[in-house]
Amino acid sequence: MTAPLNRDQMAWRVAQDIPGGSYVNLGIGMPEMVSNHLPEDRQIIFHCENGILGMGPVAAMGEEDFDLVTAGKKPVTAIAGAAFFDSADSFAMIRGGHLDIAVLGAFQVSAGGDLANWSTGLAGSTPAVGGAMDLAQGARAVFVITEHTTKDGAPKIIPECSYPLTAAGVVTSVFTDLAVIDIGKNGPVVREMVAGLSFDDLQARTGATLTLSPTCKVLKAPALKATQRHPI
Amino acid sequence: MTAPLNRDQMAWRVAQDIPGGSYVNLGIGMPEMVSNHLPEDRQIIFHCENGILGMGPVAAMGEEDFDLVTAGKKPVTAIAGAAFFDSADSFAMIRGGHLDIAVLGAFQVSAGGDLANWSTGLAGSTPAVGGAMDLAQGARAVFVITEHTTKDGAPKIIPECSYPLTAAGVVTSVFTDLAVIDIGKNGPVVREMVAGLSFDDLQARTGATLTLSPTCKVLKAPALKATQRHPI
Amino acid sequence: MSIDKRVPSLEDAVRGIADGAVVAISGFGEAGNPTELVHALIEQGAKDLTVVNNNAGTGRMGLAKLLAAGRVRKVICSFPRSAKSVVFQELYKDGKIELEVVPQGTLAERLRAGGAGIGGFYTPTAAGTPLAEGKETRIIDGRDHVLEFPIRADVALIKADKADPFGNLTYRKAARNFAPAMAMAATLTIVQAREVVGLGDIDPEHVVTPSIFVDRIVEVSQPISEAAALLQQVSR
Amino acid sequence: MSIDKRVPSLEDAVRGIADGAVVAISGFGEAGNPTELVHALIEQGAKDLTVVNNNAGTGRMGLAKLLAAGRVRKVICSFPRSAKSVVFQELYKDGKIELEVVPQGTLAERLRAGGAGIGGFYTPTAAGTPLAEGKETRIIDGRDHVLEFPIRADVALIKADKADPFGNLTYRKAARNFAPAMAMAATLTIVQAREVVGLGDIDPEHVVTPSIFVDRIVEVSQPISEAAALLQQVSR
Repeated sequence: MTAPLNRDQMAWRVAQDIPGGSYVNLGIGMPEMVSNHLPEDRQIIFHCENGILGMGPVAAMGEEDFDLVTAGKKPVTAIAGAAFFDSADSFAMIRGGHLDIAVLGAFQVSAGGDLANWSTGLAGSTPAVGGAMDLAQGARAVFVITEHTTKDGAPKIIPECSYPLTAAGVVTSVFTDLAVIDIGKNGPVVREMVAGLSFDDLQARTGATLTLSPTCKVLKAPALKATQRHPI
Repeated sequence: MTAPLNRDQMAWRVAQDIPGGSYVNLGIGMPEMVSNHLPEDRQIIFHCENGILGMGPVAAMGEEDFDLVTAGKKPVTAIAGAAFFDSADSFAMIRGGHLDIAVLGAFQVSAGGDLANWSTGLAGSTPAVGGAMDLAQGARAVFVITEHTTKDGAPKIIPECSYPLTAAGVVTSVFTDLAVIDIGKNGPVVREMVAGLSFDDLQARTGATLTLSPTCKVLKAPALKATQRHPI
Repeated sequence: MSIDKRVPSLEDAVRGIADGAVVAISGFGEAGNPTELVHALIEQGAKDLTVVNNNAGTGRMGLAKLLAAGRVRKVICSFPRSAKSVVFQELYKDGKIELEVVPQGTLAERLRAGGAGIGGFYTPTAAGTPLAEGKETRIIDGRDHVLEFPIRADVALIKADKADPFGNLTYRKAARNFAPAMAMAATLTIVQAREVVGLGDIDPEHVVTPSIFVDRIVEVSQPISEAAALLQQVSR
Repeated sequence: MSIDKRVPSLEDAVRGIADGAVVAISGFGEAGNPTELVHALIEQGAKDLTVVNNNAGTGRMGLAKLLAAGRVRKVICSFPRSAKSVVFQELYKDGKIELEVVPQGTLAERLRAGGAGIGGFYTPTAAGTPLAEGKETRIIDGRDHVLEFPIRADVALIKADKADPFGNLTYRKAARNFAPAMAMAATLTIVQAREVVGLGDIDPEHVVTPSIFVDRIVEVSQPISEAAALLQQVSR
C-alpha cells in the first residue's frame, strides 16, 4: 500500500537535505514548516526577505513583537547572531546568489526545472508576486516542497508549465508526499520513493517523463504530528 | 590697482554663497579651506565621500584618529549628528542628487559649464579620477574655486575645454581671485569683480566671452591670514 | 541657525502634498507602517495619488483607509493579495484602481536606483515571466536580464524608531524594510519617529538613514499598531 | 555543529588563494586597510593577481608591498596617484602593471552590483569623458548615461572592527568605506577583525555586514596603522 507523507513529514524530509551552516530562505506556507524539523546537530541560518538574517522560532502567544514578523507577517523571534537590514540589502542577498537554498511551494514544476508558483493566470484574480521571483532566480539551490498532485489528482510535475512562470530552469529538487526528485540536465530523476509505490505508479501521477536513479531509495520519515501555527 | 583675493579670501567668498542647512562636499585642496570661513550663524553639513556626513574641523595634532580621515586622507573630526556609511551609500548620496553643493577645483571651465579637473591628458602621467566625476555629475550645484588664470597667465575659463572632461555642462558658478561668474544659459555672466579691474581687463584674462551682469557688484573679502594645515 | 527638521504636528508634516503626487509609504504587512502620517494625509486631502508600498493595505487603517477614501489612482507594489487586503481587492475588482505588480526585490532595487541616481539596471528577476512582458531584455553572461528603470517619489511617508533634529534615523527590527530606500527615492521625505532624541544621541555608527535623505520629522510616541489591532480581531 | 567562521591564524585565513585571482582589498588611503591579511597573502605566494582597491597602495606596507613583490598584474582603482603611491607609480611608468581607472562612485556601485546580482547599470558619471570611451551609452530622461558592468571578486580581504563567530561585522568610522561592498562582491570573503566578540554581542540593529557575506575571520587585535607610520615619517 502507498503511504504518502503528511505535510510535516514532507517538511522533515526537506530539512534532512539542508547542510549545516547553510543560509536558507523558507517561503510562505508549507516551506515555513521546515524549520520545525531540523536535525538537532545542524545550525542553519534562516533569512527572511523583509530584513532578517537569523530568524528564530515563531513568537510565543502573548510575546509577539509586531516589528519582528516573517514574510508571511507572522510574529517571530531572532537568534543570537542575527542581523536586521533593509529590503534593498535583503534582496541584494537573495539576488546576488548568497542564499544557499530557497525552499518554495509550487503550482507546477516543469521537466526543465521551470517553476510556476505565483499566479494561476486566471482572469479576475489579483496578481501578486511578493519575493517569489527574486528567490527562485537568486538562490543557489531551489528546493520545492509540494504535494505530488493537485487536490483533483492532476500532476504538478509536467513537461512544460501551463501557469505563468516564476522563473525558468531554477528548480534543483522537488520534495513531494510521494517522492524526492532531482531536476537533472535530462529532466527529473527519482531519488527516493515512498514504500508501496512502483516507479510506474509514480510515473502515472507525474506529467513529465521520469528517470529512476540507479541508487533510488525508499522515502521514509518518522511519525510526526502537525505543527502548531500562530493564529495571526 | 587690481587687488586679487588670496586663497583664503577666495574660500571665504565661496562660503558666503552656501545657504544655511545645505549639504556640501568640499573637494580636495583649496575647496577644503571653505569650511574655515563659514558665517557663524549658518549650519552647514559637510559630506565626505569616504563615508562621513557631518564632518567637523581637522583633528588637532596628537588627537588624530586615522579611521576618521577626509577624502584627502587628512585626520578630521565629526560633529554631533554625524553619520558614517559605506562607499556605495556615500556615492548614492552624491549621484542621487542629494548634495546641495559640491565645491571643486578646476583646470578649466568652459563657457557651457563643462568642467575639466582630473587630468591634463599628458602622456606619461598616471590617470587618477577619484570621486571627481561623481561629484561634478551628481551635485545639484557645482561651485568651482580657482585662480582666474594659470600660473603662466593662461585663461582657465575658455570657450571649450582642451583637457579631458570631468563632466559636461555641470558648473553653476566660478569663484576666482578676480571675479564671481555664474554659468548661465548663454554663457558666463560676471556677478562680482574685484575693485580696480575693468570688465575689459577681466575679459582680457578670460578665454570665453563674458557678459556683465547689470547688477554686478564689487568682489570684496575681509583681510584673512592663511589657514594652518595638518602636516599629513 | 542650527538645522532642525522637526515640525510640531502631523498636519504640518504632510502640508503641501499635491494632487497627483507619487507617494512612497514604508511598511511590510503591518510592520513599519506610518499609520498616523497616512491618516494625516487623508485629512490633508490630496487625491489622485500613486502609492508605492510593498503591499496594498490590510484591515481598515492606514493605507487601506486612504484607498477606501478614494484618494489613490494607482498602486505600485509586490503583493496586493492577502486575506486582509479587502479594501484594495474590492476596488481592483471594480476597476476603480490601477495596479502595477513588481517583484519585491525589483521594487526595492528600483527605489534604491531612484535614490542613488542610477538610470536603469539589468536583473534576471522576472526574465521569461509575464512581469517582463513589454520590457527590454538583454543576455548578460549567458543569462536573460530585464531592464528596469528607477522609481522616484514626490513624497515618502516613513516610520522610524528614533530621529535626531538633523533627521538621522534608526528603525526597529523588521520594521526597517522599505523605509531607507524610500527615504532616498523621494524629493520630500516625511518621518514619524517614535522618539526624537538629541543631536549626538544616535551613535554615527548606528545611523541607518543619514539625515541628508530626511526633510521633516514629527514625533508620534505611541503609534497605532495595525498588527496588534488585527490580532485582537483574530483573538476575539 | 554551530557555525563558527574563525580561523586560528593569518596563514589559515589566506589559504588557497589561487594565482590569477581577482582580490578586492578594502581601505581608502590608509583607513580600513587589511594590512596583516595583505602581508599574509604575500607570504602565501599567490601571483598574477588583479587587485581592486580605491587606491594603489601608499608607503611601503600592505598593498604597496604586494605590488613591490611583483604579485599584481592589474589594478582596478579610482585614484592611484598620490605623493605616497611611489611603488605603483614606478611600476606603472615602467609598464610593469596594468591599470583600469574607474570613477570612485562607479567602482563602489560596480562592486555592489556584483554582490547584489545586478547584471549592469546605467550611470551619468563619466558620460562624455575619456573614461566612457568604448562603453555603451544610452540617453535616459534626456541625459547621457554609461552602461557599467558589475565587478565580482574571487577573494575579498576586509578589515573590520568587531566580528562575531557567524561573521557579522562592524567597522570604525570612515574605515568602513569599500569593505561592505567588497564583502558582498567576493566569492570568498576573508576578514581581519580587531576584536572577535561572542554571538549576540553585536546588536542585530548595528550589524553593518551581515554574516552571509563572510567566510573566514581572523582576529588581529592590534593592527598596524599605515597612517600613523606615515605620520611619524612626516613628523621626523
